[in-house]
Amino acid sequence: MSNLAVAADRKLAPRDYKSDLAPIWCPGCGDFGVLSALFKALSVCNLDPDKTVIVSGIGCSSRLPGFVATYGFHGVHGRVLPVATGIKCARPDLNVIGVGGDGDGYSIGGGHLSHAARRNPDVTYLIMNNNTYGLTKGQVSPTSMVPLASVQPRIDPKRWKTTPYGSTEDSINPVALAVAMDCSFVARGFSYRPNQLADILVEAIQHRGFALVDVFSPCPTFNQDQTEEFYRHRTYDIPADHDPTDKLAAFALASQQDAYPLGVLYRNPSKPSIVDEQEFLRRRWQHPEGEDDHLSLLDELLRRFA
Amino acid sequence: MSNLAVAADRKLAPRDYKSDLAPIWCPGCGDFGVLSALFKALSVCNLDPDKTVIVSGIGCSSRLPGFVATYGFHGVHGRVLPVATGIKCARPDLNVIGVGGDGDGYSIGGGHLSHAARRNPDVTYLIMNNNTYGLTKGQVSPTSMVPLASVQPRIDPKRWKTTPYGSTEDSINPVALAVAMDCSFVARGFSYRPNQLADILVEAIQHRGFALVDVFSPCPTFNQDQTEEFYRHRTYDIPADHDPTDKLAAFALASQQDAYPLGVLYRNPSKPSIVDEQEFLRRRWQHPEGEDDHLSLLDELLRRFA
Amino acid sequence: MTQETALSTATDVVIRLVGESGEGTVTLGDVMVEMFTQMGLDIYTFQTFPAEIKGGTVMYQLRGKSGVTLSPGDSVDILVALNDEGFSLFGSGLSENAILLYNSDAFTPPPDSNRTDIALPITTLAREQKEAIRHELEGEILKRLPAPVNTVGLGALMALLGAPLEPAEVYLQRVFGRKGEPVVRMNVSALQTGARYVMEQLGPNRAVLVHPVEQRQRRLMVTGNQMLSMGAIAAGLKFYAGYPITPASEIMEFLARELPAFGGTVIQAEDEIAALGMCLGASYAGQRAMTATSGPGLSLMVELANLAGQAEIPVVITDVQRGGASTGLPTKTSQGDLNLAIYGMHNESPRVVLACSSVEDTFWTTIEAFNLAEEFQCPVILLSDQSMATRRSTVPPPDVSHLQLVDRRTPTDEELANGYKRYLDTEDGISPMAIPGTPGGAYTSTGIEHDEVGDPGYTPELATRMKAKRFRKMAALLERHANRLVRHWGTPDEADVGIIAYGSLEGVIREATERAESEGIRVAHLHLRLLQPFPRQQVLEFAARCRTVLVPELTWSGQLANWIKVNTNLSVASLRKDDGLPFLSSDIYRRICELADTPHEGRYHQ
Amino acid sequence: MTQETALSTATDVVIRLVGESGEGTVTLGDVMVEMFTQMGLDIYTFQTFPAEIKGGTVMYQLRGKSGVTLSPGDSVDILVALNDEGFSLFGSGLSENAILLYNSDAFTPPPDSNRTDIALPITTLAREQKEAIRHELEGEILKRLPAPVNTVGLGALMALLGAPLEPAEVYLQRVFGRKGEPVVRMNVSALQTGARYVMEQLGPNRAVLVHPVEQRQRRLMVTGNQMLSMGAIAAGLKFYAGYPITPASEIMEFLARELPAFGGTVIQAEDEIAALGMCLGASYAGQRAMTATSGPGLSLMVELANLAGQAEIPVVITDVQRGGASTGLPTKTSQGDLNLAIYGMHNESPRVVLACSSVEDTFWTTIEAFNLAEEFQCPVILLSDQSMATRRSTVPPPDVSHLQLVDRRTPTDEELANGYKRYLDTEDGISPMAIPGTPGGAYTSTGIEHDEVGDPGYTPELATRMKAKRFRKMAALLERHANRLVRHWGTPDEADVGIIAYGSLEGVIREATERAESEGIRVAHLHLRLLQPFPRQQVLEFAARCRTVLVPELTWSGQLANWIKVNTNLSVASLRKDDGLPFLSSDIYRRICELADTPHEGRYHQ
Ligand SMILES: Cc1ncc(C[n+]2csc(CCOP(=O)(O)OP(=O)(O)O)c2C)c(N)n1
Ligand SMILES: Cc1ncc(C[n+]2csc(CCOP(=O)(O)OP(=O)(O)O)c2C)c(N)n1
Ligand code: SF4
Ligand code: SF4
Ligand SMILES: [Mg+2]
Ligand SMILES: [Mg+2]
Repeated sequence: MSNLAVAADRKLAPRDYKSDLAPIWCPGCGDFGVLSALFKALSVCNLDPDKTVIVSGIGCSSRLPGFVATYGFHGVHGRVLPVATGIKCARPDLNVIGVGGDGDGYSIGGGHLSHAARRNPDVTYLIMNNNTYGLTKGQVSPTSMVPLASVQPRIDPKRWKTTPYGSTEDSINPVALAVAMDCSFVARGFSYRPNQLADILVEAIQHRGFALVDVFSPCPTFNQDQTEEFYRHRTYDIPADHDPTDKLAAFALASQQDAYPLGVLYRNPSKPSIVDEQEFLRRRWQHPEGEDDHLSLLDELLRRFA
Repeated sequence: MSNLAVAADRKLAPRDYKSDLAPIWCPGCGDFGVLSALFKALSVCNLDPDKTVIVSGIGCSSRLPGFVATYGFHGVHGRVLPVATGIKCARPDLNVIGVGGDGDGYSIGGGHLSHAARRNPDVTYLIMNNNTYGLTKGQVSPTSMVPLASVQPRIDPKRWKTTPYGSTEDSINPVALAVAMDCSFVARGFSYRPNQLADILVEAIQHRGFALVDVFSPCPTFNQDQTEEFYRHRTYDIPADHDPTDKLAAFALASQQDAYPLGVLYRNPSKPSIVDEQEFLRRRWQHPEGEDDHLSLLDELLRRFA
Repeated sequence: MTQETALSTATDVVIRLVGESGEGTVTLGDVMVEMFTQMGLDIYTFQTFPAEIKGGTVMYQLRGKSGVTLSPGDSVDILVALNDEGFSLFGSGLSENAILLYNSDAFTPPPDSNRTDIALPITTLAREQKEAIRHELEGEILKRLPAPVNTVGLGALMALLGAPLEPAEVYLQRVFGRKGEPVVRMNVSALQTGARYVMEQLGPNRAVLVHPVEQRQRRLMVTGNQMLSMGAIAAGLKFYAGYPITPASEIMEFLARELPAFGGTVIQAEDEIAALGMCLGASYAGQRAMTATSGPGLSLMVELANLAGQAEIPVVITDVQRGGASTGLPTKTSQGDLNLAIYGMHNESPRVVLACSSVEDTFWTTIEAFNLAEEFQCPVILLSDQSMATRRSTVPPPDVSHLQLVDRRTPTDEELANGYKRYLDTEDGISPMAIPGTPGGAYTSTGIEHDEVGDPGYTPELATRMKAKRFRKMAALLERHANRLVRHWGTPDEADVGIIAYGSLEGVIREATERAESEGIRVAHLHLRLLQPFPRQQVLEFAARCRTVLVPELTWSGQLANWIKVNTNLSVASLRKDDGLPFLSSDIYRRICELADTPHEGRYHQ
Repeated sequence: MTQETALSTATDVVIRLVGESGEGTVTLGDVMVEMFTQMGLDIYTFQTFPAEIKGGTVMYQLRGKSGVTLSPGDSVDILVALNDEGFSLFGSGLSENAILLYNSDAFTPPPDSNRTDIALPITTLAREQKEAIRHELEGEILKRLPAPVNTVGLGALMALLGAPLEPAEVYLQRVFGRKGEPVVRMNVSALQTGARYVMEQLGPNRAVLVHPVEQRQRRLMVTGNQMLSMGAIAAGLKFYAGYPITPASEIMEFLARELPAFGGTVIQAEDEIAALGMCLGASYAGQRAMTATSGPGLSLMVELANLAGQAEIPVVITDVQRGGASTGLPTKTSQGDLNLAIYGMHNESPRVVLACSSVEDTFWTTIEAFNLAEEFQCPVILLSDQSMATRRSTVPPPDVSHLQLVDRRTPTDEELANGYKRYLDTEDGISPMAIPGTPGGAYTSTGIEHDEVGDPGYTPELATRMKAKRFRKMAALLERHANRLVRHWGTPDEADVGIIAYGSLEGVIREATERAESEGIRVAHLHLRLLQPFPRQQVLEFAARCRTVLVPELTWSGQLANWIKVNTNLSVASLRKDDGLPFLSSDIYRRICELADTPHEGRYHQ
């Protein structure tokens, strides 16, 4: 993010960002790893908790803001990005981080993603992707991979409740999509690689523009398919020679489906941000006296209709 | 589309698809060209008007269904794809075509696009892209290109009404996005190339799966920037050697912004369709007696809870 | 339990289990339900869950009764507390000389003279049982084998109830059979240990609280969500699209498993807007379609539900109401969506609102919903609520032999021949709807104001005429069906207190009514299955024979009372709360008594 | 015009222009508005557009009056018909001896003895004027130069009105000056030609219909949408996000131009859900935020508006009501969104509903909306409608010198020091809201039920307590502000007929009231600016002095009448229609007379 609001006078440790509320996640939930990585990233950036807002939707993952000692906005399902954009455009001086689940961000909230990418506000958007709907107890999400059980139907009520015979829908690739949307920062992490994840989050937070970080964060309670093991065997670090500013290369890399690259996939440092441009318009038109002279400005405006 | 419903006994001419209702579009509206290209394509495919449904949203372009002598569904703003998907999944025997504007399809309705691509129903989706909101009299749409007027502000009330100083948002590239969504057929047309457009529409209609056809269809009344001239000078035909099944190549081609390629950009013939897979599930589980024995099936079901 | 039931052979016992969510409380409850059912008792359960996935306290109350059971019971006879928090949250509301069975490994409750407390070191006992067979199993299996905590609890409960252990043993055989003889043995011995442990503390003179009943007719053990799903299937549902949400998800999950066999399609949409959009497409195309959601989802469906009313497309929208505004109390119950169901649209298009009133009724009211949607070509909002939807209860199997299904009016050959008019202005307002594929039936369905053909039109005359046509359908509905869509309980004659209500309150109100009547108060009860269009005639006739009218509801502002006012001008006594929990029948009973005692300004004859 | 106005020097003339949309009808109307304003007359206009962009008929009615003008006028004195369709659609409703000026190049109207018809071959005359100067201009310019059709019409109208041509000539100089002398000359001569052509047909004894008025005070010529936008700016609006929709788009377009100068931000969102989401974010962050939409957009905002109520976030949601359910009658007017504004939420959270009642009032009511949102930390739905929003009318400039702005309650240092509670349970229910950036104020805003700190909680006690806290704010609002938010017209004493209404009907009702009172009927008029929470006390006191209460409204089912019933039990006479057009004051007047004549069951003293 541009000119971050940092704690001027003191150096904050990860634990300083912990709130009094204890996480309500199941034992073994991937979100614990994400939370501690976030604590670490916040402390590395030394963000001022009083000038930082964490916005979320609804879901297990979306309960995160309550566990962090910053300002928080726990809204409704799927509207993280409009709310975060509103906060950042209204108050460019605040650090704004959006968090939520794959259902919240890619299903009901999926329509807002390309527009956030267009606007490119200085907002970091962290998706805890467990390839399922956790809070509603295990249905498919757009990132679930549940092939049609053409032969032996699986009727295990605890598994993939709304698609007991497998899903009739393909899954989406959020990072490839984000690159195509020209989202100015696209990265992927894994909750069981907390240090790497913390580094990615630091980069995302420091990035000037909209940053999407999709994190594999397994749900042991409802997803027995995409487990910690699953991702341990199917993830690898992005090779050092990858040039994140090369869009086509980034798209090719992000499109990998057999194994998933971890790290920063794409970067567009030159993309303008709505926050700066709105700031520009306000300065461009603001009268020298500025707001203090609200009434005379108002009178001028009214006069134009006389 | 798979096994199209064609007029068995007779050969229909373009004019046979014309309804009694005269288009209400402004003189010179690009949508006239789209409509006649559609008439031509329907007649080439000889689709049975009684087995064809055209679904639209709200907008100037969305008034199209009324002008065609098929079944029509003129719904609400932005929901073309859910409605079309519902029709096609419920009645695979019908030909389903969705139509609408860039605002309808990429702004308020943009969230449904990636999910339609995932599901891949046999639906052709034709977007009349005039880079503006016509019916509401000329605001920016996600495909508008209205750079920030950093120097000389343009306050011409008739132009870009909600962005008089230019837009603080980048525009999206719908075809590049569609490729990234693995939409199984992606093409681009131009309403002033009616023959090419008709050919594209024929291919799209015959394609087995979800087909997105984005058509430049200028709005002379409210968009003085992306005019017929503008596109005449900035479009070219896709070179014959382009392989539409090569996703990366398709993405590179679709990403071109200096000049816009016309024709079929991408194709994924092997992508399964929700329509077939739901059909499979019904067959897989349907009892030999089939529906006729509704009551005994029902009784069996109830008995399971005794 | 009242004294005499304890002595007689009638059974009416209320058990409440509380414990950490995930601790097996629910499993134990389900087993008890099974035991009671085997004894031929009627079951009525009520559960509350925390809004989190794990942690938090679960409460599972079940009532076993010989004969019709209308509520989960006002006071608890046996409280089984597996942890301290559960005890402090749900420890109140016990009947006199109730029994508390508590996990003495976890905590010790403060003494209370009105209670018989029985300590059960349930974890210790269970671990001992497992120890006893550890040498017979090899490592892996042993590691994954849980100590038989629930089985110890089951034994203890059966003993407390004075019930025979045999059925439980049979049950254990069945469940653990495939895990091998030692595991079965462990559980049977755990069962007996639990039972013995309790009997020792109870001493000789133990009351027998349950008496098996001979059941002639097989009964179903189902939840409201299951009955709603099966009702929809019975009604010919062919297309379901939905988006998961508590407490409605179970409906989609049920249909995803069962609908394909009936030739139907189930799609999980990307959101509720898409879900309803898909349903409208499917219904336009001729199939019976439904979506189910809860408050937040219904809020998102407002725009498309209005299109269905304006373009006259049949569809059933189920709202399993939950507690609180916005995200609110997602796992609790409420009737707070009535306003949204009735008024949730910009400007006005016709719409039907129905409500299920019990697990049993849910089956039939769901069928009504589909029939009304088809007959009147409009959206039907079908209301259920969390308490009824997630509750398991025993119901007689619905007799589907004389199931009646109504089809939407389609155009005749004449109507198709001479310039088909989709929105023909008929006497009852119902127009012929051509299904795509019908030759000559091509038309464009639209939400813009339109003429009879369906072409857009905006003159004041046309707008008024077509709106009148659409709303005439609601008048026709009242004429044809209103009588069937209200239910009468209590006295058919003059009453001191008349109760008007809807939804899941039917059972508790009936119970309260019976109790009040048994004490000489004349109580009449009108239960509304149809809420919009409002059965004005039926309500006025009912009110005319009541000295006072009481309207109990689970809403904050008295939504039903206000809706009655709007339609009838009756001034009613409103009894309401909206705290996430259902009414106890004693809440209703108390209010009946108060009203019966207070003087009145006379009857409502106007 | 009534005889005496024609003779006296008072002016009250109603002109209606009809023609093909895009034909310049609107331009001509705007010019006439300018002419009338220059003459110091008060203007009241009313327009209807087709729902299509081009084609269809436009109707532009303008009334010029010396002194306050409350309605577009019941009967038309001068009808200018540029095409046949326009004449047949809008040819009725003329006053006796009205004048019809018709385009004789386009059609010939059927003769009518009650009308003076004047033919004007407007296109021919205009073409001749252009011919006259063709040799003076070279090709390109000439080709692009339109024939001065509107100017010919202008001349004809001025002549019909018996008005001097000079102001019109000055106007033409100004507008066409930069196009060069020949073009100016062409227009001036076109003006004179039109005038001459009419005078010849009228003959010598022409009535003078307009008399210039000396205006001391400068007046504004504005639409309701413009006044709403300026009211918002005056109220300190800093953030606007919206999505285009007829008839609300003008507000966003206005603010996009003007707000940056006031340090504000305007964003066009991808849909209405995002628009409101952005506003909630901005308001949470401490800025005054507003969005504006119409029915379909309000339907999509239902879920997030409820979050604002539950999480207690101030926001102003403007609904410029349009006609019809679903897409309905997008360019017509209605009051049909009242139900949705009041009841549009699942379960219940507090919310305020205000309504603008005239172009002039819109400015101040908008300021009230922002102040109430801030003071009570909740959403305020601000109702306007198409007729008022798109109408141009002359209003005295608002005196903003004593503009009062209210700020939301923020935490004190003490409150921040000792464990800050965002949702502190206070007496008036208003809790301290910390703005991000406030040290020690960190909290999480949430729509889940929560305790005072904001942590999720689900116990029945907590749910009841926090809901009560939120709703106490509405009681406080009534106590502090209700008196100011209703307006009294007509007699302050006992009345034969009392009228309760809201919104844009204020003017026509006042006109009807004055007329009835001038005829000896005692009429009182209570106009509601505040609709929710309902000003019960004020309404009951008003009703108590009225023999009958009449509730006129532009809704199908009588939404306001029903809302009054719910809150007061008053039974009222409902006068309603919802056909896309506003009431004429004569509609109201007629009903007043009927009610004044009918016997009554006495006054409402209860
Ligand atoms: C409008 C609306 N629809 C549905 C729901 C129910 N719901 C709550 S969370 C959730 C999805 C949870 O999945 P995800 O976003 O991936 O978060 P997770 O629990 O997996 O972390 C759903 C469907 C809701 N709260 N609101
Ligand atoms: C929910 C909702 N929001 C806004 C509108 C207003 N509206 C009608 S059409 C339209 C956009 C038109 O643009 P587009 O979809 O590109 O179609 P075009 O008119 O350009 O062909 C809008 C915003 C509406 N009808 N419904
Ligand atoms: S359900 Fe899954 S996602 Fe939710 S808390 Fe438990 S493990 Fe985590
Ligand atoms: S406004 Fe533009 S898009 Fe609409 S009909 Fe006219 S030209 Fe076509
Ligand atoms: Mg998830
Ligand atoms: Mg467009």
